[in-house]
Amino acid sequence: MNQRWLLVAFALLIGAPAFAQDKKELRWGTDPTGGGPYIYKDDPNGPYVGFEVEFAEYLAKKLGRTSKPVEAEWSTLPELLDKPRTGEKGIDIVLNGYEARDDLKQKYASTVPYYQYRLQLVARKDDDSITGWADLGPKKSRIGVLEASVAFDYCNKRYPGQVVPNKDVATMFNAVADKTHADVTVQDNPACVFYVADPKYKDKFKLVDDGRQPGAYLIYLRKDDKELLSALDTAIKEGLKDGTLRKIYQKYGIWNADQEWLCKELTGDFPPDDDAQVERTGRGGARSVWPLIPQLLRAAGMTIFLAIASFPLAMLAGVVIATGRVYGPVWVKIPLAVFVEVIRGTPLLLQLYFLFFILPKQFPVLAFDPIYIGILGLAINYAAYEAENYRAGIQSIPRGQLEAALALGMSPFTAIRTVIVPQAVRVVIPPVTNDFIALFKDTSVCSVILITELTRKYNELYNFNRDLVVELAFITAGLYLLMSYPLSVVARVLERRMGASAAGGHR
Amino acid sequence: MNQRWLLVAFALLIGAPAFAQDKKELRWGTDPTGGGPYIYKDDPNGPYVGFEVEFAEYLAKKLGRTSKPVEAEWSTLPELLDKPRTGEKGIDIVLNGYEARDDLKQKYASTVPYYQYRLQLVARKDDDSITGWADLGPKKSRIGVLEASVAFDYCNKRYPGQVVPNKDVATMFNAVADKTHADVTVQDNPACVFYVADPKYKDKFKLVDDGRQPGAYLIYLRKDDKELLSALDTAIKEGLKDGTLRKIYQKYGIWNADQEWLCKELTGDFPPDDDAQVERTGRGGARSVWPLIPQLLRAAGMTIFLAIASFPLAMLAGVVIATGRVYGPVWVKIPLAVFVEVIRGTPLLLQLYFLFFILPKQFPVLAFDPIYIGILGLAINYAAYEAENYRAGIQSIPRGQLEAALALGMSPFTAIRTVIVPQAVRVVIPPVTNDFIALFKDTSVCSVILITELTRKYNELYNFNRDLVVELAFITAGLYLLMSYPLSVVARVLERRMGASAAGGHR
Amino acid sequence: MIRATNIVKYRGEARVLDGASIEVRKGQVAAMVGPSGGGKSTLLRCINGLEEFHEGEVAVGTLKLKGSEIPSRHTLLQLRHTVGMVFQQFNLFPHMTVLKNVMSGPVYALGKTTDEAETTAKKWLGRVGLAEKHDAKPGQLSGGQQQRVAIARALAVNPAAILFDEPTSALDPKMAAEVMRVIDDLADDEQLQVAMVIVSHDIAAVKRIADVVYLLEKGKVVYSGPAAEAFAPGGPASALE
Amino acid sequence: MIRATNIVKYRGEARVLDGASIEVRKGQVAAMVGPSGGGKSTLLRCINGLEEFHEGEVAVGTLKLKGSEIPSRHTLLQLRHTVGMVFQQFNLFPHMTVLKNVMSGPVYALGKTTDEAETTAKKWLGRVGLAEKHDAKPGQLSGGQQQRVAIARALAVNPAAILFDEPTSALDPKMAAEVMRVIDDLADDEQLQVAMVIVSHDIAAVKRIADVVYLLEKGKVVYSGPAAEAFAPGGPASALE
Ligand SMILES: Nc1ncnc2c1ncn2[C@@H]1O[C@H](COP(=O)(O)OP(=O)(O)OP(=O)(O)O)[C@@H](O)[C@H]1O
Ligand SMILES: Nc1ncnc2c1ncn2[C@@H]1O[C@H](COP(=O)(O)OP(=O)(O)OP(=O)(O)O)[C@@H](O)[C@H]1O
Ligand SMILES: [Mg+2]
Ligand SMILES: [Mg+2]
Repeated sequence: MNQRWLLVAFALLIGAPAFAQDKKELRWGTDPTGGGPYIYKDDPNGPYVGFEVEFAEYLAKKLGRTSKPVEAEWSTLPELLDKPRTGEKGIDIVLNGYEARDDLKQKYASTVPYYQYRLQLVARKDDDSITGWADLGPKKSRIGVLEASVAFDYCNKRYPGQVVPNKDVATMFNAVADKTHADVTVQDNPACVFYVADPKYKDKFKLVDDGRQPGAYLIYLRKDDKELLSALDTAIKEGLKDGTLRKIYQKYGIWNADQEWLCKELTGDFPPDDDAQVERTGRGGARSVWPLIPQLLRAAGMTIFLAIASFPLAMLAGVVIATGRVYGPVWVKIPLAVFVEVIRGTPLLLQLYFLFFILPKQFPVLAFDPIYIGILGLAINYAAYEAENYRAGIQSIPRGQLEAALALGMSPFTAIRTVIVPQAVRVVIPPVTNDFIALFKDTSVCSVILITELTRKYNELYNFNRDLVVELAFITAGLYLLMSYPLSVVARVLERRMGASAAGGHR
Repeated sequence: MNQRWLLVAFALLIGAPAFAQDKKELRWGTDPTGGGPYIYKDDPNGPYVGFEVEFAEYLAKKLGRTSKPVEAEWSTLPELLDKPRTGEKGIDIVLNGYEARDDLKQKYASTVPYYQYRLQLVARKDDDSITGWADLGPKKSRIGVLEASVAFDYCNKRYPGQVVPNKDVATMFNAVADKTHADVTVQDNPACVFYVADPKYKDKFKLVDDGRQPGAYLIYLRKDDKELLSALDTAIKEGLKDGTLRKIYQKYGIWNADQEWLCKELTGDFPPDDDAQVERTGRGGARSVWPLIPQLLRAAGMTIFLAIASFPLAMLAGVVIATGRVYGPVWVKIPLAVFVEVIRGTPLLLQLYFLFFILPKQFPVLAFDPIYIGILGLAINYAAYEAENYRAGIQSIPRGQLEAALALGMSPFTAIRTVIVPQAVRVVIPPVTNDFIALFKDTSVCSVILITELTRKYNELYNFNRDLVVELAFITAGLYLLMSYPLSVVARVLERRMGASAAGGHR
Repeated sequence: MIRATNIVKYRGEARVLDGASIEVRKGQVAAMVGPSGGGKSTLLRCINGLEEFHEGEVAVGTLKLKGSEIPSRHTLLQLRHTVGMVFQQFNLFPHMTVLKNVMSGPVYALGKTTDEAETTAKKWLGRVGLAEKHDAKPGQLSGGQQQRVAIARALAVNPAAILFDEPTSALDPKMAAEVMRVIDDLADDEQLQVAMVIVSHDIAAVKRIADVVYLLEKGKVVYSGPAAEAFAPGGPASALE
Repeated sequence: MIRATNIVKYRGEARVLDGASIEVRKGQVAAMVGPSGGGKSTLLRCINGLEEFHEGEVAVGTLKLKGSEIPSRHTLLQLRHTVGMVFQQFNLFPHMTVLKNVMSGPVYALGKTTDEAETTAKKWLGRVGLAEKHDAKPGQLSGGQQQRVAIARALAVNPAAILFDEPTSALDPKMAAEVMRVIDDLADDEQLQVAMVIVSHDIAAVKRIADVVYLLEKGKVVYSGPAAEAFAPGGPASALE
């Protein structure tokens, strides 16, 4: 087979975006996976929104630049400042809910605070046992917090043994909502406001008690960017003073008294009153699963490819093994029986692992690409199962059939090929179809050898779209169904054409 | 069924250890999953060994106490100092390769350094392209480092884009050895010495170039433990001066010139020469998979339970569905066909997810324990497959059989039950056996609903015993084989007794 | 007892039964003869409802099957309790022993106890000369032995009427005569007065026991009348001999 | 041509063949008669190697099968190229049309082209009166039609000897006579001189065409001799009539 051809085909399936960079950009480092209301998407294919997005746009305008978010892993954002500003991941500032930290302040310059946050306690609305921070300890509530966050430190010190750390804000809120592994969660207040207002959680949560442990979100930048620093400081102060930031924060429901004190501290005065009604925003119902579907479809393509490439091999090998087991001499029967028992008796997962990771160490010549190992491994595994199906089929054919063929002078091989196997195939269409359909789902085991197919993609998307998990699950299930249903239809047609319905039509 | 009875049975399978605590202990916080040579086990059921273990024992002796390691997640160790010394996880000191850090020093007291480490570059022995740090950048080598480590910071700054972070030291060395996702790794020199000397990696690695970025390992303790601090400082200095630490460090191959300078710095003088031969230790061949087997066996018990509990249900439902599909009126046939197509067409994973996570939200009365959901979900899923198998069997029975039964005056139901189904069962023994055997492996999907069976246990052990992966894989595969082989034997006996071998014995 | 009137049946395009009629009264033996492929088996199958037909009517006692009408399950069950059948291909149950085969009707259709059924089954197996084959499976029997099991199985449910499709084809003349005698006895029994339709190519036997002969050719009854007349030299069925 | 000598065969405990011997020469027609279960089918199956036997010898031309010896594949293949067989249960291939059934021997056993095979097959189907059933599947045929297909299939490979196991049991007397005539022609054909063994209960036909009659009872040949003598009044086989 032409390996190159295959690779080209798959490269086309996956594609690769190209990058470009503008000179007059305010490049701000951010990690959108952190989620709302900082930076997120209402429409997965649309632009980012969030209060930090609008704040960055405001800053860029003040600076006479355009706003350009640069995405990176949250914990690595400050280190991007150590790298030159040019280049794909080059940034001017770090702007993503970073609090004042001594270690960072030593290495980087930082602006005045642009937001004053507090740790907020959130509980289920119907949970009457939690009415304040004071209830957490005596009730031994399980407290969901972000790993390595200020909230983690705070709660771990105060409520040792009660902290349930997690990597993901959405998961924590889900856990509280579903009463699974946390009773309450403690988060920075903007996140709390955002999730509590989410229509998905309508009437699910309540904000409990006052916020604790006030802290400031700052912008970090290079120590030698003195000019930029003072421009940013000025912009923040002006924005607070003239109500621009108030409008932005109000839009996301996070303006509060802390911000007024922040303004007073920075500018010597409280901001002017503003009674204008501001349209609040949230993630709303616009967040939808549809835009994720192309990714699922691409992954489904790999699933189909793996199944379609491997199952015919398995069927072929299965027929050969089955006839060998039924008609062969002992020295053929025994190894084939061992093959079938060992292969169907051990997990596909370990077989693939063996073929991909272990075997090539001994025999480097067997170090094929994952896709070939995947097809081969699936084919070998299913061959053992198909062999048993065909054996059942062969043994259901009355003895007289083979006798008649032999009596006509056919060689045993010809007799089996022309008389027995065609009848056996007819009988075993349903179990073979079963296995073909099961194979579509078993291709997911190939993720252990680095192949991304539908189930792995689902898991990936599920991780980043926890609130869409039901939709994702149904769509994924639907895609599998779409793959297998045509098989069922073809199988029924074959069955009917081959007249297998010996039992049909009685009354 | 008696739920309580089941739960008791499983509690017995799992068991729970009890804790006790001594007054005269030196309780030192450590995370053994970090591995050798700091703290590890040669024998999984034996005591911990490692240079920090022996160092702690030395300290305890000096203090007139006994050494007591207290295990916790590495990153949370300092926080244990914020909690009282008493209690299950109470500690006196943190001793586990913690370097000097400003944030920690602010909160905690710290001893003088007990070990001076450097970042060490390790490459494959046969990789002639890497002869020093200078080769990394131009060669664009992929550099494996521990996440959030000093090495990560160092390499990320110097070789941006080349860093491959990982959670696990062993994995990084494996990756380099197998040329998979890293070409070199940078680690603290003790870990490098340990892995390079590991017999498993004989002649695999080389230490490249000098160490970089020297740093100190310190002990952290409570700020008010002044007495303990000075006792520890004294013990470290004395240990360095009198050669005790030299012996310990030499035993693990990590004594070097840095330690001599450390001694001079702390005590004003280099340590005395010591020419005595010291037996070096390593993890050696003693590390074995056998002690892990009881855990695998317990998990295999769950696998067997799930399979044995669910498959008979699936078979029963399968027969009912199959006869309904073949002989039923249209209003029975169609819903059964839809059931079969939907259930076998969608992944078991999502079905279990649906039954366990989604359905109970709408119908809280359906919020069963995972074990029941697991059995039910498996039974439903396999019922669809078995229905198709039986349909194949039923349709392979000649039309005349049903006619004869009907002509005798049997009702259709009786005719199917006494004449058709018994013959159909005989035909489909091999595919049904196939499915039963496949089910043993499919029970692993139940890990999504929090059930620990064999595959999940394998994954767990594999994570913590990366160097035993081949043995673990073979043993796990063997256990599955041990479960399924008896089934095959029983199936063959049944086949023979029912005389299914219509095609056997020709010549 | 049994009356089939103007039965028409198509198989695809072919008009396999073309208005065939036949009637048997209690205690009567009707023989159906005719060339291979003439529709004899098909007509028997129509009579006990194993085959649908397009026109005409089958009446068994008060039960009726009508052309192109789907009969109720109840009617079919009643019909088959009344009318027994011996198939041309025997259709023995291969997973049961000979004894169980013969017992299956009494037990599963009539609801008799196993003991009763066993007694009946053994009686009939004895009468067809298979007393020593009780525990054999059908696959272990010779062709003629299988045929006799099929006959015993049909008789064991005591039907009021029986349809025999070539019941002695695999039997040697002596055994065939014996089986025919058993059949004849059932018809002549004052109490039972079983009605019989026998498809057979054994003209000698037909002559001996048939009260009336139907000659079926290409789906049509081309002659019906007493056996003596049918096989008389130059008679309508004499060509068959 | 065919000689079976002192064949002994057990089925479990039962001595199904008890030293049976039989011989047929080229162009000869041997008839095997006897009561149901006597071992006739079993003996035929032993002769063409479908069944192992425990003692005795089967010789077909120069080919030999010995009791309790496993013959080579080659011997069996040769044997079956020489000896054709018509089974009591027909054993037609249900997944092939009638025409394909008859063609299967010529194509798969003799390696003939499809065209040649089709010509042969059509010829034989014509001779047994099934010209218009070429495209039917065996399941769509009447019993007698199936039997005739089985006969045509066996004849289509032109074997030097043929074993018929009740070849006319499902046929009406007229059709049976016609088929018997076809068989007789093959034996009498000067060129072909086919050797035949026919198991049959049709005593009239046997009398007509058999050169020699074997009477098989309980696995033993209790009489062999000319047909005229066998069925003479008071003769050894007269009781069968
Ligand atoms: N399932 C079927 N599909 C199509 N045609 C069929 C089917 N069964 C029978 N036939 C045709 O119907 C006709 C009558 O068949 P039937 O079996 O009734 O004949 P018969 O009189 O019993 O003949 P025989 O004496 O050979 O058994 C035949 O021509 C046969 O080919
Ligand atoms: N597979 C088998 N297992 C055990 N016994 C068998 C088997 N096949 C046949 N027999 C027995 O062997 C004996 C001879 O059977 P065979 O079929 O040769 O008889 P036959 O002479 O052909 O009778 P028929 O005229 O009834 O066909 C019978 O008693 C039969 O029960
Ligand atoms: Mg018929
Ligand atoms: Mg026979």
